[in-house]
Amino acid sequence: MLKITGADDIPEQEDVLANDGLSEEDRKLFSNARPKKYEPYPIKAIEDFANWARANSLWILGFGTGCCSIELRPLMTSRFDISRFGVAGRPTPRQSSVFVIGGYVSVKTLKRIIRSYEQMQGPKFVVALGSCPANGGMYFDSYNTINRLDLYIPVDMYINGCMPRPEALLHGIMELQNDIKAGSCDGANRYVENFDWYKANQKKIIKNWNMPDYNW
Amino acid sequence: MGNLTSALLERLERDFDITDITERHERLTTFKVTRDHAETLIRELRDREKYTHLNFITCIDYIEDGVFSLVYMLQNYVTHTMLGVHVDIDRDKAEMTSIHTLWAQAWTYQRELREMYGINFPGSPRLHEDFMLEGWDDMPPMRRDFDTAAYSTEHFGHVDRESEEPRQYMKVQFYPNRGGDEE
Amino acid sequence: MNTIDEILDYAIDQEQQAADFYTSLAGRAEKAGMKEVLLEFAEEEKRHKERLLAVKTGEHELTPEQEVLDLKISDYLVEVDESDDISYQDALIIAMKRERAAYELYSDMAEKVPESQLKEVLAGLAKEEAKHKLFFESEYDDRVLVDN
Amino acid sequence: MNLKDLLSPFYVWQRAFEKPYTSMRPIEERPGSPSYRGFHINVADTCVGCGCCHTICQNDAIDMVPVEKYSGNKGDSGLRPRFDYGRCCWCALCVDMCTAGSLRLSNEYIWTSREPADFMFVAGVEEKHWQDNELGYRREKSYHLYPPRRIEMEMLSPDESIEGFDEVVKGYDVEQAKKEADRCIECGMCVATCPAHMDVPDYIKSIRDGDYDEGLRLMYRTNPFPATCGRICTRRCESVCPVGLQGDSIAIRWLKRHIVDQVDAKDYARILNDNIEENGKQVAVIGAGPGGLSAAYYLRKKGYEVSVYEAQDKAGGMLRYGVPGYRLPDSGLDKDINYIVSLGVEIRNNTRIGTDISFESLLNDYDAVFLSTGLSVPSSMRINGEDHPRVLSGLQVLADAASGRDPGIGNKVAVIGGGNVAMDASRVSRRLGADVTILYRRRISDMPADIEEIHEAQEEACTIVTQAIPVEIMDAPDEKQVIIKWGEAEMVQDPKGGRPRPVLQEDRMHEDTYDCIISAIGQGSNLDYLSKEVQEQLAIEWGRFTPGEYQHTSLEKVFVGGDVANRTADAISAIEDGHHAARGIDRFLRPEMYTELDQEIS
Amino acid sequence: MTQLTGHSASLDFSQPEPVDMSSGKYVKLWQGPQHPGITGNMSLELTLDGDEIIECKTHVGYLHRAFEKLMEGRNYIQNFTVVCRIAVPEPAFNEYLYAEGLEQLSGIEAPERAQWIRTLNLEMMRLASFMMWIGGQSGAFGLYTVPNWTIAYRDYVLDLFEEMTGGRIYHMYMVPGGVRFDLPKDFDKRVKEVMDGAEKLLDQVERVMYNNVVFKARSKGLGIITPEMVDPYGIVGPNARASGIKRDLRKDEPYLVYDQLDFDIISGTGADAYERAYLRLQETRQCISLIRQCMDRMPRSGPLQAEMPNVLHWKIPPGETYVKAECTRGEYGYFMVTDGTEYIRRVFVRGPSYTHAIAVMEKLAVGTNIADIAGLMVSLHTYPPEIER
Repeated sequence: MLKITGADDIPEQEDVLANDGLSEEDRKLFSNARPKKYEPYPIKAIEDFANWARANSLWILGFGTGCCSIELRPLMTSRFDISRFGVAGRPTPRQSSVFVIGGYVSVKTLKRIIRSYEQMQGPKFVVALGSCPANGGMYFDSYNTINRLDLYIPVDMYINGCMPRPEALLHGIMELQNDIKAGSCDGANRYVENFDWYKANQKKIIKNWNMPDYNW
Repeated sequence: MGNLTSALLERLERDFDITDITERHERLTTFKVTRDHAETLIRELRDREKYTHLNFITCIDYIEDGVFSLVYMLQNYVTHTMLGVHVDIDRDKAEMTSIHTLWAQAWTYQRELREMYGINFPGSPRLHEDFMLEGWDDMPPMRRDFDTAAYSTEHFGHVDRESEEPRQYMKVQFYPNRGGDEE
Repeated sequence: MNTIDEILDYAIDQEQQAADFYTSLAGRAEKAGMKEVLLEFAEEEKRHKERLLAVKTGEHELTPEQEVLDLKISDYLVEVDESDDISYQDALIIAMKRERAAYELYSDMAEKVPESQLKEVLAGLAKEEAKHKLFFESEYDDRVLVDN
Repeated sequence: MNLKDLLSPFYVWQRAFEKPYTSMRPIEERPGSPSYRGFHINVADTCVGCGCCHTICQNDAIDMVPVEKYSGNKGDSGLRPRFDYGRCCWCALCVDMCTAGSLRLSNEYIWTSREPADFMFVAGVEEKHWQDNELGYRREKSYHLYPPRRIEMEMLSPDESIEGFDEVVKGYDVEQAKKEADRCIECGMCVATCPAHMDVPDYIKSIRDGDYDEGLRLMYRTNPFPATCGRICTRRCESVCPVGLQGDSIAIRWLKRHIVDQVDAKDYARILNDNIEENGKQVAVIGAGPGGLSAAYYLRKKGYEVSVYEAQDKAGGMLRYGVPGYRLPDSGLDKDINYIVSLGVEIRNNTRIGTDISFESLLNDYDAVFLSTGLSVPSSMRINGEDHPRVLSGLQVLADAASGRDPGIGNKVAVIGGGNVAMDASRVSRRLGADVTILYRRRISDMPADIEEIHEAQEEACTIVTQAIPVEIMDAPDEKQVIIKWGEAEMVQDPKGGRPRPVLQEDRMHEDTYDCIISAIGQGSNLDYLSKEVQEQLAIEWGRFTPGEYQHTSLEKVFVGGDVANRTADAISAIEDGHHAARGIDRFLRPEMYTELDQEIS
Repeated sequence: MTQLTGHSASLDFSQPEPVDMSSGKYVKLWQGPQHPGITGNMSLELTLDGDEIIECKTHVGYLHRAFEKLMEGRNYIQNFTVVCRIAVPEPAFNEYLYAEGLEQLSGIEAPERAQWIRTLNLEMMRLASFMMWIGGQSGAFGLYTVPNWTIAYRDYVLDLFEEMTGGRIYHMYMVPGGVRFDLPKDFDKRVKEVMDGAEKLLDQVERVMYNNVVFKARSKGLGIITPEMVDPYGIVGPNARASGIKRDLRKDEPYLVYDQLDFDIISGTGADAYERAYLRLQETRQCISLIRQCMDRMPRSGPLQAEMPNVLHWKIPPGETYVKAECTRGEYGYFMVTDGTEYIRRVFVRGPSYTHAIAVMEKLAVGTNIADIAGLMVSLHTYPPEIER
């Protein structure tokens, strides 16, 4: 997990978001409430049960952002058949709980990733594949791909390889399930807690920010 | 070079002042033509010489000569030969006649060239829309003087890692008293 | 010299004499650098003496059965004089020859003595001297016989 | 729409009876294929840290980091590759490039973590569970990213070479040199190993580019004896060249020589363009060997007035009188020396300090004095009969041959020793028509002589008798002959470690008769020209100076260098000593030029 | 000569007038880059009248990694590992073209056995790619059984690749000068097994998918590419062949060892999505036959790499070349310019999708139904990464 430095420097903000990328008219269309942190159930047994349920019904958002996502297809079809672990692919962010970032992320895609991620319902998790989201990978010196994904959205699990094979993906997803069951997957909460820091990073590189600050 | 092509090239040399004719391999010949003659020449090749397929349009940045060399690659499906038409345009005033009326996909290439090299093609459709980049505000990135690594470091920040050069590291290890490179 | 203590005393005395010899030679040495070398030799002899003193008090044991390598370098070298401008090579030759003489003395004595414990001590001393000889011979092998 | 089309989809049910595609436990069941490119394995003990993997990696995924365990070995940079799996693309170019052959890939491929910075490790140093994996990608033996074999050097055949003193090595032509230069991988381990830190990869690059002027400039930056070193250098650079680990090391020496051969002596002044600004200070150099002349050159470049005092009648020292002409012809040596002289360095031949002029007067007359008088006194074997008239010293034989005198060796010669002097003396004797037997105390692998020298001596039919220890020299019946008594030796492991030591076997003694015996077991220094007081003030250990930083001695104004001050006894170390002393003298005499620089460094 | 088309001046290439949205009759709908099918990350800006598309604009660039720029900063050998990533499903064509281009420019020739292995590799790649495409096409029309077969079976081909090249997706196998290492032991046996299975599977797929009444109904008449469109739009490969244009670079301008293999150009006349799909099925079968021929006719031994200079400072004399190969989607080309240094001056990658996915797509989409847009996109067989590079 990224050690977030400089998050304290950003002054405490109001509970209302500026939505400053939008036109006056569009502002009315989008909520300006800040995201809320997820609070676990006060009774541990219930929370554990919820986590168990979450871990066994991971729905992946069908947004292959880079080349690694080509290995999702063998994973989802009959050879590796990930359905038996409760994993399925969904076409829209609202139905999904796992966002698989398939490799490199170009700046243009990052904008869509942020929108999609924010639209996902909690509990939500991010799995990053390959070298590129970890430290730039093959395209570390490209002007159009970012180097570290966790500067922009929180990542819960990295699966290494270029590209990681379906078996590695399977392993990674099972690790993610273990983490979820243990209740230690707190990426979404990190995003909320350091919301301003993430936003500042995102806005630094996305040139035409014509979307709401939080896409809920 | 097939007889067919050499006869054609002779004619083009006469009519269009083409220069720098080079046979690259048995199916590919390239030559250079001036900007003014380019469109007519390409149209003639398409309509009269059966160079009906436009493989691509691209550009080479000869920054040291101050020119962009545009390349139009044309394919003849009868003789299975290709002609590479080079057109040098001024780098500072990068503008070229559009050929979007000759091939339906030509404007796509021209959009790319506008975005990647900053070459203007007056009249080409949707030329000023973003193509691959979004909200790009720096120098057109495919120009030779654009440093992609520096841009990446500046915007996407590398993780700090340190590496030693064996040459320097060993010197210090083996001859600690002899820094000795001061002259 | 019939008791072990007497023999050890003799040996200790010998080492002291050797140390004195090197020290006096160092006082006269003309060649630059040789003074330090000879003093170093004297130090080495003093260390030998310390060891023997430790043997006498029982803190250290002689090990006669131990095999010591004999490089046989000193055997065929010419005798050199202890001159004032002694060179490093010659100083080493003198040292080797002295240790060799001591080694031979003790091993000869050990042969002659019938009593077992005394014999053991003498043999042990001989080994000790052989080790000293090896020290100087190795030094000679490393520093003088470099063949460059 | 026909009925067949409507029904055909139901055919899928037939599949229900076929074997399913699904693998039941994919993670356990499916290892990578035997040549799969998985995670890296580096045999860190074999790796030499040349950094080739770092160079070839297009993703900048490999850093060279110091690993304490491996620091300070010869031919080992002490660095090891650290892999960043946030960058790696498993192309295995690093494996193909690896000079030591220590790097390969395993067929492991599963690694997940919550922390992206985890994906970084020094292979072979940090424990990883795939460390012992035997499968995975390895470079195919026939596949190379650089040509592993050296371009053959043309040489005189042994039969031709013993006919006279013609140079044995012919030198590369331009084509060959380019090809050889192309093999360099530019790791720079040679630079660090070379005592003079010559910019080897850079001047090799200048050969590739055909820019010999630049090559010459680069060489003169650190070494004013390129023609000489191009022939007789001891080549520590080549011994550490990692290309040699799985092939032949780059022929650095021959390439250096190639550059010099390509440049005409009269162009030197134009190319090197040494502008000298006189600074009015004077320095005396004692000894016109490589050390002395190197110091003279760099001092002169800094604007000093330099006088070199030489006892012999020509400059060059051991290079002229100790290295035979078939290795280093006078023309090569003169090319180097003439350029130094042309800058205005004054060489006073036939002037022996102590007899012709006193050391003290030099101290008074000059602002600084550089001593590099070398090792000129042959070591003595200290065995009986050594003063026999038929026992000659190797140095004397070589000097006689170099000056054109007849050393009078006869027809059957024994050479004692295993160093370069012994080899030179043997090969010179061969050229003078003698049969040569070399007696050496240890094994051929222990010989300090250059391995090529040993081979060439063998090719020229010099017999090498190893593990032979001379014990006595005796008169022969014929007074023009001499008998040597020697014993065979066994190599015994030193109980304290170190190299095995020869032990004489007294029951296996031999006596042989020769026309003469050439003793070449080493040399010592002669410092008699220094008065006792001076000697006492200089730090001298075992006949050699132990200079401080910048070759300074404890006596103000006096700097030392060369064989008399170092333990390596080769030309390149002497050259560097001279260069370094020049830096030291300049710092000593013009400290004001360095104050700023020192502050910057500190 | 009959299959040749002249350049039809009658076609109108001008862009349609922008739709006037103010009437409120039309809806703008964005499809992608988040995509449900195998269309890749590309978005379509659709203007709808009800469920009919009246205007389509493609937006690309989501996968732009600036390969051409990156390659200018890496030396020749380093680039060989970069190029395969330009198109994920078909890295082998990139590898081959890059290696071939360099060999042409530097005057190196790959040994014969290496040429055979390369051909084998390319055909296997084509097979794997078609396998995935078939799954995608049927998925786009709502048949989810076939992807479960073909994409899973493609994995067996990938297993072969893994064994042959050491990598599943990115092989990095065809180095400039040859191939990296030899075929593994008993490779031909395993190839035979997989090919036999593939043939059987294709028969099943043909019955289940191509004879499927739903598939037929949805694909017939969709996205008709008339022969007149082919040249002006730069349409190549199966898309052109389905319109009756008999063009195949493997036959027309044979490269590698294709002149020693027996095959015919497959073409059709239907010109619609169904014809294209059927043509690809036949080409998949052709692949299997070509792979078998390669395995049979390949020389059993011989060198695999030409003699190469030190790659760390490999300089190639100034020159330029355009090399092309018939990939699954048609002409795939590399335009390469060298200037005598250790770095390439310019590379331009001409992916067939460049025209198919933008100009052609924008034209064909107009008038179709919103439900068919995914099927249409897949039937053109586009790969956005090769547009954007």
